[in-house]
Amino acid sequence: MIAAILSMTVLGAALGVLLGVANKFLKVEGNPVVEELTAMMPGSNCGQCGFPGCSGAASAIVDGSAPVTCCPPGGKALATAIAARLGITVDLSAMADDGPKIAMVAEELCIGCCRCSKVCPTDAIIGAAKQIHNVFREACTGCSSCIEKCPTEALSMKPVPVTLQHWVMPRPATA
Amino acid sequence: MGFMNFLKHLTGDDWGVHPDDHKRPAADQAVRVMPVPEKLYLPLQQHLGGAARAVVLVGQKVKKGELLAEAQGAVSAPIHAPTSGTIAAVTEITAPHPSGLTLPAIILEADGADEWCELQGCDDPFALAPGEIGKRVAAAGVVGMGGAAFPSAVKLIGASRAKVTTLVMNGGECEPYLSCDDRLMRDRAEGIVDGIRIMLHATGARVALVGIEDNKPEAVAAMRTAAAAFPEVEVRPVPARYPMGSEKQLIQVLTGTEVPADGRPADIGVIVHNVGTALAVRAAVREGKPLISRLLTVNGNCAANPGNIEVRIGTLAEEVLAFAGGLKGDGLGLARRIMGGPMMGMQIPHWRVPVVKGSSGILALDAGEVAEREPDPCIRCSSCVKACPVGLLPLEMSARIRNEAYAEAIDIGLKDCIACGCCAYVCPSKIPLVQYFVHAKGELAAQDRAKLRNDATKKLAQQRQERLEREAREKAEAAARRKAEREAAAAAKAAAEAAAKALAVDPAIQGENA
Amino acid sequence: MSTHHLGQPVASPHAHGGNSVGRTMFRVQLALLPATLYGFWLYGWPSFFMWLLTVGSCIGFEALSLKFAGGGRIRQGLLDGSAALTGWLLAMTLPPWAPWWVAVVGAFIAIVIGKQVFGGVGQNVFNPAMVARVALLVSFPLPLTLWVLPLPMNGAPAPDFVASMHIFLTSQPVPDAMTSATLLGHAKTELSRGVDLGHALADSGSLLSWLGMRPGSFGESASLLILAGGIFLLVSRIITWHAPLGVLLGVAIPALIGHAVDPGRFLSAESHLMSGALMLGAFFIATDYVTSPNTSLGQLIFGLGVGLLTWIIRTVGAYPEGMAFAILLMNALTPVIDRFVKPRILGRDRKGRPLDIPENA
Amino acid sequence: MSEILLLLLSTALVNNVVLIKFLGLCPTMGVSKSVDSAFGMGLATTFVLVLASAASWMLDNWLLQPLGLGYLRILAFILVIASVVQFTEMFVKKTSPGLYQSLGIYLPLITTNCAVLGVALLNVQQQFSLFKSLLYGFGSALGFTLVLLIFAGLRERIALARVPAAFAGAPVAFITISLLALAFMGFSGMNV
Repeated sequence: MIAAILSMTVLGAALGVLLGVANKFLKVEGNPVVEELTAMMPGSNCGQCGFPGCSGAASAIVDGSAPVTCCPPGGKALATAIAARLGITVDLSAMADDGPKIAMVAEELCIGCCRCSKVCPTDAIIGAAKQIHNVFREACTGCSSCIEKCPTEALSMKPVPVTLQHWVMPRPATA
Repeated sequence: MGFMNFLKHLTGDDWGVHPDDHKRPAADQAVRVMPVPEKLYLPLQQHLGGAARAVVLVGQKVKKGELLAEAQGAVSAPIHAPTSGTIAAVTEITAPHPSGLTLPAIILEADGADEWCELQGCDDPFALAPGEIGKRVAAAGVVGMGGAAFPSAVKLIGASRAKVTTLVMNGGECEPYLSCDDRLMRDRAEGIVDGIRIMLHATGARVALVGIEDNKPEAVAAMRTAAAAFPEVEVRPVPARYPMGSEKQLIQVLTGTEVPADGRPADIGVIVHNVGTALAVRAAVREGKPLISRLLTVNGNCAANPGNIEVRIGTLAEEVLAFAGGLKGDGLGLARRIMGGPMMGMQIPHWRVPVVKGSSGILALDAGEVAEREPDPCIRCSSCVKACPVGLLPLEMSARIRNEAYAEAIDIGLKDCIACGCCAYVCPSKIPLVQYFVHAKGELAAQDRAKLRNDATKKLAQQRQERLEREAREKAEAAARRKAEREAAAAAKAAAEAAAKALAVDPAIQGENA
Repeated sequence: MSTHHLGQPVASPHAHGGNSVGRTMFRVQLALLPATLYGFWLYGWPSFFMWLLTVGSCIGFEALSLKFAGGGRIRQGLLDGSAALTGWLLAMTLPPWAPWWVAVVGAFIAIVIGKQVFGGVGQNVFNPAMVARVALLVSFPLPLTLWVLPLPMNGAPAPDFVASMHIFLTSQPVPDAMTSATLLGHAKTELSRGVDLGHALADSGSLLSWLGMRPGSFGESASLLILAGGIFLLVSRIITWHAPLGVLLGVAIPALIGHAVDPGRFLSAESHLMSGALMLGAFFIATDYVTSPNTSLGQLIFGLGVGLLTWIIRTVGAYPEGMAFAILLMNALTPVIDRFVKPRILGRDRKGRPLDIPENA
Repeated sequence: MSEILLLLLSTALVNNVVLIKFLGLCPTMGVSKSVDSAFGMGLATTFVLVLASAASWMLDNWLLQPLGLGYLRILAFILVIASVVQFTEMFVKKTSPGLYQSLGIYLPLITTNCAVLGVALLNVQQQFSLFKSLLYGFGSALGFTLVLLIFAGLRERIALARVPAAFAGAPVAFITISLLALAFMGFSGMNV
């Protein structure tokens, strides 16, 4: 009995010391993946994901508390890219992605209050005070932060119109 | 399906397919010239690269050959008036494209006079500097007439810079149904050979190899006769096999060298032009005529009177068909409208789309020719693997694209696909393989655009952040400055007061000084 | 002008070569026909019932599965002829007088477990007929190794229609006098008893026996007719030579070497080639599109693997006939082969890197 | 030399640890979705199996048996195996973060991989020498890796197939591996 307890204790202690030593030599610092993901995110810190900025979302994705599909402006493209980087499979069918959208101003409703342009993370809304605002298409990320700020509901999200250059051949119906 | 083909099948050297070519009787009919229609619809983008920019105003009168839109950017081509008349509008029209979307175009109302503007020809093109030929070809708006419509001058100038040695002339015309190149080679062989010699001069290439599929013996004979006097122009029959007319395949068959992936033919000292382009180059250089008309094939089981027709650029397909004899049974039984060949051509939504510089055919196909059928599941027969002229695995690629695994599809070669259609042609399950690939390429391009946009907006967001910080800083600085100023002012005031007081206290000194 | 609705846009090509799944399956069945008819003559009505029920229940199970799977593709699914072909191939590998339940259970394993569970035609990873054959052999070794002698050989009068029905439905034991071991089975038994093969097989190897005058599965004993069918498939371009040649070489080379070293222990190459469904396996099973590699080189490797494994299992394993096991093992390796053997992409080297631009250009 | 080869073949194929002995089914089902991670898992398991075979042999022959503590065998082996796995985990995390990510929970689970404990116990049972138990461990690991690779290849293909909803995922994977086991029965009875 004593021999058994003793030998197991000694064995356990010896292995523990060995592992401790190994841990010293094989320690890994920090998590480089989070930084890599942050670089992939839109970077506008729009906050639609519910995390404090893009780096917050990145670390949430890495530690598993957020799905890779949590970034609406990034859309399906970002979700697949992140999934590929993390080596996981992702079910994209659950992700509502009806193409990219951008904000548009209904000119007859705009009162030029400038509330929208203050929250826009990419300065995509132009127009001085008391003048009708406009959305600079190329800069809008479609984060829809501005929508709720508008007092007259002049802002709305509209799908980006399809042009000949941007048209994509539809996927064949599966047999 | 001869014995040699069977041997090739045994050894596995059997890329491509041998479709029923349907070229005759259309190829044997004499060319018909279509009169100028009342209205011409000229899209501003008829070529690869940047769209041209209109330089005419609505209501402006133009003469035949006058510049309507100028090239924009490094890879672009100008557009000229195919006849004399009045600019009716600059607006959006339906594009010759499967999407049915619109594109900007100039609408020209013909006046019926068909009067040329002043042309600047050249009697001895070989006295011109190679660069000058390139300039003239560019000014004439010549693009590749085979279908891809790449601006020819860009290729010519690039070739003389890259020091190419061989000019490969593509007379393959491997697409079934089409015979316009065949017809050009039979009827205008001398002009083509002259054009080839001009192109040799422009590029600095030493030899021109004219590859013609051996199912066009009349064209081979005519070209041989025309080229007999010029040893640098060599006519070489090649086996009839689709896609022999594809750039990389033709180069490999004629020169025995492979174009590296991601590279251009110029990298291995070769440049490829279509035989029709040679004629356009000749007209541009010798006569100064811009590209305003082309030969195209009207064919298909639904076409009442198939044949080759010379039409002005901008004519509606509807009018071309009507001139050619219309559709059998007034279009009854028509299954698909095609612009180009059946293997790589584009489905068009209706006939009211214009002929553009790269249109090589208008096909009205019936249900039997299209063979539309519900696809069956893939049985992995690997017919597509054997048929693929590039050496891809179409069945694996399509399975991955079906599951939206685009990255994996790229890993196994999606980007090397030339969309020639051999795989879908041989597929016993009739899976629309090419559509999978085209879809995936479009999806990937969209993703790339999204990424670019993402990067751009990230920069914008950063700039905003910096701006906000700067503003805050400036505000703080301004506040600090104001505070300092206030303090300084207060201090100065205090000092002044103190001084005044001192002055008042000590007038004696003042008096002493005075 | 016609303005009818075109629906969704479609990509090129707007032409088709005309090949179809049904056409391919029909050609393969045509190639099987001579050996099958000959088999009917050899083994009489019971073999015909066995063949009919196997093919019929395969089609029945296919229809049932398609109905349960939904999607309304029952008609197309049956018309492509793949289920009938699976049943046909399975019947070819069963003992000619196999009772009715062997046919039905075999069809169930082949169609439901071997094929429909994976999603139907084209989706399975193992050859359904071989899955059924192996599962039957492992589960019911006795009825699966009961080889009746061909009727012209055993002297007894051929059973008439009613008697045949009786044999087929009641699975009565066949009299010993009418059965015999197959060549490979005989060799294995004799070897394990320590008898030299030279003595054990003194009377085999004639051309007549290659034509089917010997005990064996229903459709395989007439190796030469199967070979003829295989050549028909080759000429009509349904199959290529790579897989069959691989199988034949994979068996023949080790057999030749072994036989040369010790004829008493190792069977000769021609015995190996002409026995145990090897021809059937080489031309009809190893060439199965679905479960063999995509590329010609891959198919050659696949064939060599099948042949070599067959020889190994026959020579040192417990089973006298290794074809079915070898096919299943190589089926399992097919994805791995496909992963490593790919065609060279034009303009790239074998590893997928772009070719170098020549210096002198 | 031929004896070594035969022992390897016999442990890898004829008495395959997964398909014939049915050991280590958890990682076989869990880490066979892609060939790459299957290969990594195979390597990690090989590493652990060989190390554990050696360590457990030494433990058993030099400590437990001389002290008459044979009844502590399972306990002691688990301790050793757990330590080896811990070490492997640190090693993989350091050298290949990508592999570490894709192996996920299955890497620490090698600890409870019954194949590892099973092989260590079988070694003792058959009273192999140290060299032979190393070989036995290596051969088993080879067989494990082979099956994992083949199975992962098959599953990659099945992932692209139109498996009916009722069978998608684990059911079809179980059916596939059972058919694979059927195929491996062809090796049975080989007296190599």
